Amino acid sequence: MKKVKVFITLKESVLDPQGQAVMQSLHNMNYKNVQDVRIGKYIELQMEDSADVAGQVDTICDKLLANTVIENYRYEIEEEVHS
Amino acid sequence: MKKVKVFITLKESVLDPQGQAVMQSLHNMNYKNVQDVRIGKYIELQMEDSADVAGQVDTICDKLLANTVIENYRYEIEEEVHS
Amino acid sequence: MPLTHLEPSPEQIEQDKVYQTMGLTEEEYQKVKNLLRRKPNYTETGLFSVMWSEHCSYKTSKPVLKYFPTTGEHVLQGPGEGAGIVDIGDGQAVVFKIESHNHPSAIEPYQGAATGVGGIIRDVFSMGARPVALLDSLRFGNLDNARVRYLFEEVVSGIAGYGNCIGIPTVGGELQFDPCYNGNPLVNAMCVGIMNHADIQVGQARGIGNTVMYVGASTGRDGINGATFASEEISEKSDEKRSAVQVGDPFMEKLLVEACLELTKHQALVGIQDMGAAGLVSSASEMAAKAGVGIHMNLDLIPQRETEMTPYEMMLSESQERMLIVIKKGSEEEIKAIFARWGLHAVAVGEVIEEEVLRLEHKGKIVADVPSDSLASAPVRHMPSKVPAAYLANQAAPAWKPEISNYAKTIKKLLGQPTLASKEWVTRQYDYMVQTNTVVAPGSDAAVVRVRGTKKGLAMTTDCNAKYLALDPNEGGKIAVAEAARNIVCSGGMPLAITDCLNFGSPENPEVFWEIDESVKGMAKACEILKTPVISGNVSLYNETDRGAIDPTPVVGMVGLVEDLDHVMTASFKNAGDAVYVIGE
Amino acid sequence: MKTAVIVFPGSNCDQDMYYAIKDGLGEEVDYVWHAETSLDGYDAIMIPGGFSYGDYLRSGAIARFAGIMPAVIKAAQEGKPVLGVCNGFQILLEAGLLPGAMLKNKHLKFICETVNLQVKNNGTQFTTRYNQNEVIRIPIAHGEGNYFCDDATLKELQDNNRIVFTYSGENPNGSRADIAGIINAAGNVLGMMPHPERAADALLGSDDGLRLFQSILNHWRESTHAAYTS
Ligand SMILES: Nc1ncnc2c1ncn2[C@@H]1O[C@H](COP(=O)(O)OP(=O)(O)O)[C@@H](O)[C@H]1O
Repeated sequence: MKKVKVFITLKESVLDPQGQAVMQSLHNMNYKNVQDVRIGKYIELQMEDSADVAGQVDTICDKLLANTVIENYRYEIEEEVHS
Repeated sequence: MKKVKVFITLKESVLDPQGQAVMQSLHNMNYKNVQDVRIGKYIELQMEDSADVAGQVDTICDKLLANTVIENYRYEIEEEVHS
Repeated sequence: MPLTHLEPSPEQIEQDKVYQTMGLTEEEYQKVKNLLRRKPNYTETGLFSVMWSEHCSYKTSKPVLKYFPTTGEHVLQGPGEGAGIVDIGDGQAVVFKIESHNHPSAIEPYQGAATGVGGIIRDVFSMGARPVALLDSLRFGNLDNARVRYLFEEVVSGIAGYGNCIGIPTVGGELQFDPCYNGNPLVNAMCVGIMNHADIQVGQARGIGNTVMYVGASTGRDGINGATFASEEISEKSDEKRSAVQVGDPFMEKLLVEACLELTKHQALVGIQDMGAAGLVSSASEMAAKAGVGIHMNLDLIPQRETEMTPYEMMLSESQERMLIVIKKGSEEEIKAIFARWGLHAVAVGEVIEEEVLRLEHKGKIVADVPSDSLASAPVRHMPSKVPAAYLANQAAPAWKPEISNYAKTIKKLLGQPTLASKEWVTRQYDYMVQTNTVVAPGSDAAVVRVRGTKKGLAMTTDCNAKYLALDPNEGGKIAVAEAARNIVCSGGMPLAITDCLNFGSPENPEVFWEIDESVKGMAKACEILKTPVISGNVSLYNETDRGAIDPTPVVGMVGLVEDLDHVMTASFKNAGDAVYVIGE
Repeated sequence: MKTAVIVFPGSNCDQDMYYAIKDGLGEEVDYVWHAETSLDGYDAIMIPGGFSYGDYLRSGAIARFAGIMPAVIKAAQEGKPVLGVCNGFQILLEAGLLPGAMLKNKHLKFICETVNLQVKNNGTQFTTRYNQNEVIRIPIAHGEGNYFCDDATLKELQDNNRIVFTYSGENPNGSRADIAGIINAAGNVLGMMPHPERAADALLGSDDGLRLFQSILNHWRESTHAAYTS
């Protein structure tokens, strides 16, 4: 079993209204040292092992999880440790 | 300058309809080996150095970024490398 | 440092015909040279290429738009401003316009549709009106195509996302599916506002010495075709990392609406205009040209979201939620205070000057200096027109008569068509009740919105059956207007005026141009007979897919006045046992 | 009765609430800007719907830090009626005046429609004009109305009769135990997703919501009258 962690972020130069609103709010709360906030998505997938997990994850991100017109993604694949 | 990466995930006891919907689509796309999908937030903060960045991030997460009734958070603090 | 030194010189622009890749034809470039009596530099070439594009200049559709009747006893403002205005009595007026966002929606459907809604709202409140309703007229390809389903879902979410957040009810619209729109959806949004006559604003930069201010969101590289000439050179940061798609911020726009409506009551306001397509260039040059004055603007003062932006990028950026205003000199601080209350910046960026030029200063240098009216007066193009062979063949064919053996079966089949089926899946995603004035909600012929504090209401609808226009654009054009009028009347309203969105294929195809010409003639005829002048509108050409041009789709948005809300009627059958009549032919 | 309608940047049902009280109820009402710090002099506090601060992080998350919120909390502690509708409910949850949290609707879409609500507790100061278990028609319009709380909280709400409204018939958003509105332990802070202010004028389809405002007014009259006579 693999645990895949996917990080989806807005491309540079794409406006991030969410991040702006949060930064404004942090400034109002007096965290003036916060210089920038960008908000993205964090997705965890549990996948059964298969021949080409990385290839699958690429396709899944391209086709479904990320909107590659405005977003970038990266991911990490970990061996799932059973507890 | 510090780069803080915050990961916000729904608690295990909370149903994640978005994750369920994504999993359903993946199954329809024939990725039957995907066993679970959880969708959270990934937030990047740029913060000027200060005495207690970790303490600040804790408070910011507790108060604003996460709703601890339904969400957990964790974060990583990195030294920002200037390009 | 901005990378202007990477831009080609005026000589290079001429030699290498750089203007062509920027969208100017040979003749247009010569005309620019004659106007300036010199070769334009890179920034200036950019200004002309965007202002003289079809999108901004209507250079091919202008001759056709002349057919439309645009005046009438109730018309207070016809085409030419952000939106048209019609009197509704008691010192009040209704303001409305429709606009397309087809091409952005084909690329990024959620943001494309959302920013389309945002843009049309700005057109309405820039006139001084409070937006009270939205309508959306949508067309997609066949739903059995996965990409089409994605476009459809995302466009609807985008409209809902923007309209719901800003708190303007989406009360009506249209939804049709046809293979001719595969890959080229039509997303037309209409906004209706209400105002007092006393508050009417225009987009004019009057008064030499007055201050030009920039209000709203800061400027980024949004909408600058992925990469401009200059930025292409620099982007060693992999190109993929960048995107120039415009993202809407409805929260920002909500603040902008409230602040601007407060502003319109302020005596210091002289003119106001939204930065729509071609943002700063179009707003600045149009405001100057309309008032017969010039504007001197210092680009270093423009609020910027990104670093190292060139004058070209700043002037052409399509960042959303921005307005340009002209105010009486000396009242800058009062105006700033209004915007500050809403958490927005208002920045003095220029001055109205006597000399009729748009003069741009950047880092201590003049980077553009062009006659203000030259940008707004693109050379009109008269396109050749040809009767399509398919039309002639159709006309020659014998009339087709449907043969129906089993009515129940046929009816069920018809109702199973997505174009005819219930639109509730869509309309329930729209907040159609916010503002608590929606008397007739989506699902009837026309929506009816109360004019608060009076017995009156406004009935509104959008209509166009492109199939009729594909068969006969002239008749189909008349039908579109007539259908809109019937919908208004059936709801208890008296048709007042229309706005229109002319969605067609490439006008460079003579057969398509013929369709445009005939459709508008038909619409104009119907408007004359029904006494519903055209008070605003928009043109979207080059809607083409691999199968060719879309069916001619000139969408009609009509507003009518309901004198007494007691006389509102809805489409549904009311009681079992009631008699059913058919009226008309 | 003098009512305050709190206006946050991004509130968009503030006017609807204002008119429901002014025209529907015929009582005095003011808008109070989020940056104000006092609600002294007001008898009832309304937190309207909309998208405060764009609802960009989580609904209500940013509004909770607005300058007016300490005054809202103070008013709640003083026992004044506080009503949060839709985004107002979300803000009350984020501020901890009511327990639980809001998730995205189970179908992930925004829903706007008029639904059937059952009045589960007509003993509160907000609901005396309804009959116990009466089904009323009130519009909903939200994308995050899927109420969540843990088992202990649910039991606490149930045991103390703090669930005031439930969806009757199909649950539109997946909320726990069909919850549409809950009240605090003291009985003066009500949060609900449906919009009573949108059902305060028969012209627009239903005036079932008006009785909620009438209940508040009634209770206020009785308690001030009691104060004078005792
Ligand atoms: N099809 C049309 N019918 C009538 N008027 C039109 C049409 N297309 C454009 N117009 C008018 O021409 C003017 C310029 O249009 P446009 O560039 O879309 O305005 P904006 O600058 O507000 O985006 C507007 O006043 C608009 O109402």
